[in-house]
Amino acid sequence: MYKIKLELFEGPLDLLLFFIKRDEIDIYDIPISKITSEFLEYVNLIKYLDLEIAGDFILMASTLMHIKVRLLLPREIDERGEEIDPRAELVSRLLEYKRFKEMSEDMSILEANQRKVFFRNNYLYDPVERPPELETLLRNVSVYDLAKVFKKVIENNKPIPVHEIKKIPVSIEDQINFINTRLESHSELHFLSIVDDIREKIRLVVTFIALLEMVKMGRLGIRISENFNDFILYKIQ
Amino acid sequence: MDTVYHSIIEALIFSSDEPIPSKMLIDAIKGLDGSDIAITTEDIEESVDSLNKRYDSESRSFSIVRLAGGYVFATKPEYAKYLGYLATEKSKRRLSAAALETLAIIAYKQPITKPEIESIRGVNSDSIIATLLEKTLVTITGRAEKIGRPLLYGTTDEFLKYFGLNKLSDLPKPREIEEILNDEDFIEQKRKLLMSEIEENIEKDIESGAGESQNQ
Amino acid sequence: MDTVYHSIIEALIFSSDEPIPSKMLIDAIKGLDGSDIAITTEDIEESVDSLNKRYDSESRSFSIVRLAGGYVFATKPEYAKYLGYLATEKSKRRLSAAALETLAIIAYKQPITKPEIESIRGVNSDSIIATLLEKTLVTITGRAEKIGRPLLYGTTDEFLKYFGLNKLSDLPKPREIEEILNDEDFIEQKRKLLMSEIEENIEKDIESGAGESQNQ
Repeated sequence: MYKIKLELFEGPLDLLLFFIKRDEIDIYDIPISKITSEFLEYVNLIKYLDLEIAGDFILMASTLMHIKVRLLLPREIDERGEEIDPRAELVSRLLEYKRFKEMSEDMSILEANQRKVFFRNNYLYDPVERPPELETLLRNVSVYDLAKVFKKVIENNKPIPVHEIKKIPVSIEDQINFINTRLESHSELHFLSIVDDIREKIRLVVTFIALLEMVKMGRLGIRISENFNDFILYKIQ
Repeated sequence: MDTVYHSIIEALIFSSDEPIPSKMLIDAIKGLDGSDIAITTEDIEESVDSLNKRYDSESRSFSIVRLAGGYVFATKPEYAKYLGYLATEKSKRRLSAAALETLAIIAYKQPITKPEIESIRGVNSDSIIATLLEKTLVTITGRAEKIGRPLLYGTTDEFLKYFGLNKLSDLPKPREIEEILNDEDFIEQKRKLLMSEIEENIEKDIESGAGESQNQ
Repeated sequence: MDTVYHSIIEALIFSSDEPIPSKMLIDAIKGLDGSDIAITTEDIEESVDSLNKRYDSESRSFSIVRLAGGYVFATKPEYAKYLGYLATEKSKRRLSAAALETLAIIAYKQPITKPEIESIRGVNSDSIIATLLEKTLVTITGRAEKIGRPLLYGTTDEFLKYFGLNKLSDLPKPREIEEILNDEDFIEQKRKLLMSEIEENIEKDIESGAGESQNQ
């Protein structure tokens, strides 16, 4: 019976507001002694019934007892020489909490209202895919751009010193196959990602020539990649 | 603006799964028909008004509403009982009082930290905040510039949609503390006022025995 | 069948999760208005036909179509190009789940190389990293001092701005997220600990008959 009743309270502040409303107490003149003993009765119950919020109730119980003690002592004075009511802080907390509790009741009405509203769920339409147009994709891409990107890649590879002289077996044919293999798993590839792992200058040059060859054969398209000094390769079916 | 755009605007709003802002509608039209087309936010507004008038006169069961900063099609409240009948159990669940209370604090005080929320509520709010995050009604918006740099919380567009609001300032304002003190009866009055303003339809529903499905 | 059911059928098809079969429409109406209401599959069909006629004569941009044994709203094909435009624009704008995942890895692990990102995600991430670079959410921050000198990736100022962060250390710590979200045990333990502490104090208070100022 008590448990059901207790679950109606969101927390210690809520319970205190309940006492205040029930007993028509002036919130600025809370009879701390009376309210504390009643509060403690609830806390004793809550300790066994609902562990989740018990800690917060116990904390409030100790706050109440602390206020009770301070009320028995001579009043403290603030900097303006006015007596400090030991209950003042609790009162302002109660009022602040009350504001939001009221607001949550307004929101509950909004919620109920909005729950009567349903939105369109599933529906059908035929999306028109916009095919990429080469003119658009290659606009502002010139051989100069290609060369510039390429030069940048070469320069970025400079710092690796090569001490050994060895013959590097590489042909345009090989690199066309290499690019084709890479394009099998991706519909689009960044140029930099293709050449990223290539360390030898000669292989880079051959790869670049292979790439130009593929564009010439109409097997590869190129478009510029925005905000980045790179370009994108894509297969032409 | 050419009235042909009424239908295009209608189709665009209809197709969008989320409330669609005016700007996106304008972008789509200009993107396809040319950026020189003169179409403004006011044109969109007029267009939506004129569409809604047509729906009313044709007694459509839905209309276009302004929500979370955009336009979206929504059913009229009087059909709620039929639609609620088919809705899933999960969607029928309402927010708990604790969740509403916490949302009210976050909505009004955002950005706000967890300790601040807890000091207003007077109770530990870990699990409530976790629930609200999971429901995407609130989100983490940054960190406070204070000791411990606690996370800050704020509300989302989903929050606006859930409460049927177009923007945050449409929320009811909490009363000032002075006002609460001066007028204890005011709460009741305000509730009645709010009820009669926005709940007319709902009351009708309740009278006719509907709107009970939420308690199932 | 009463023509009032036209609107109800319209609202039900409009808000259904899936193409809704006649049987479900009939169930919802009978479930609420009584099983003695005479309403058949043919009535539903007629109702849908009559609704579609109204949509045509009013030049609505949508109509109801039959699909997979149910009814569903569809926008008319002539608006497809606008909707396609919007869909394309939207997908351009919105980060995919894969992109978000990659972005998160880069944000938390930066500076990080592509092979490291790929070993975390378990999939090739070339195109996703390219997308993030294009959207200027990540950038190349240098090269790792290891074999092959792979590029290092990190987040940009744009990234911070987008997520409302002042600096990188403002990112929620994975531990914090765990704490907020599903670590129920952790919360429970913490609470028990707090409880016993507070209880001890209170007992002391009660014994001594006066609360020392632990709360101030």
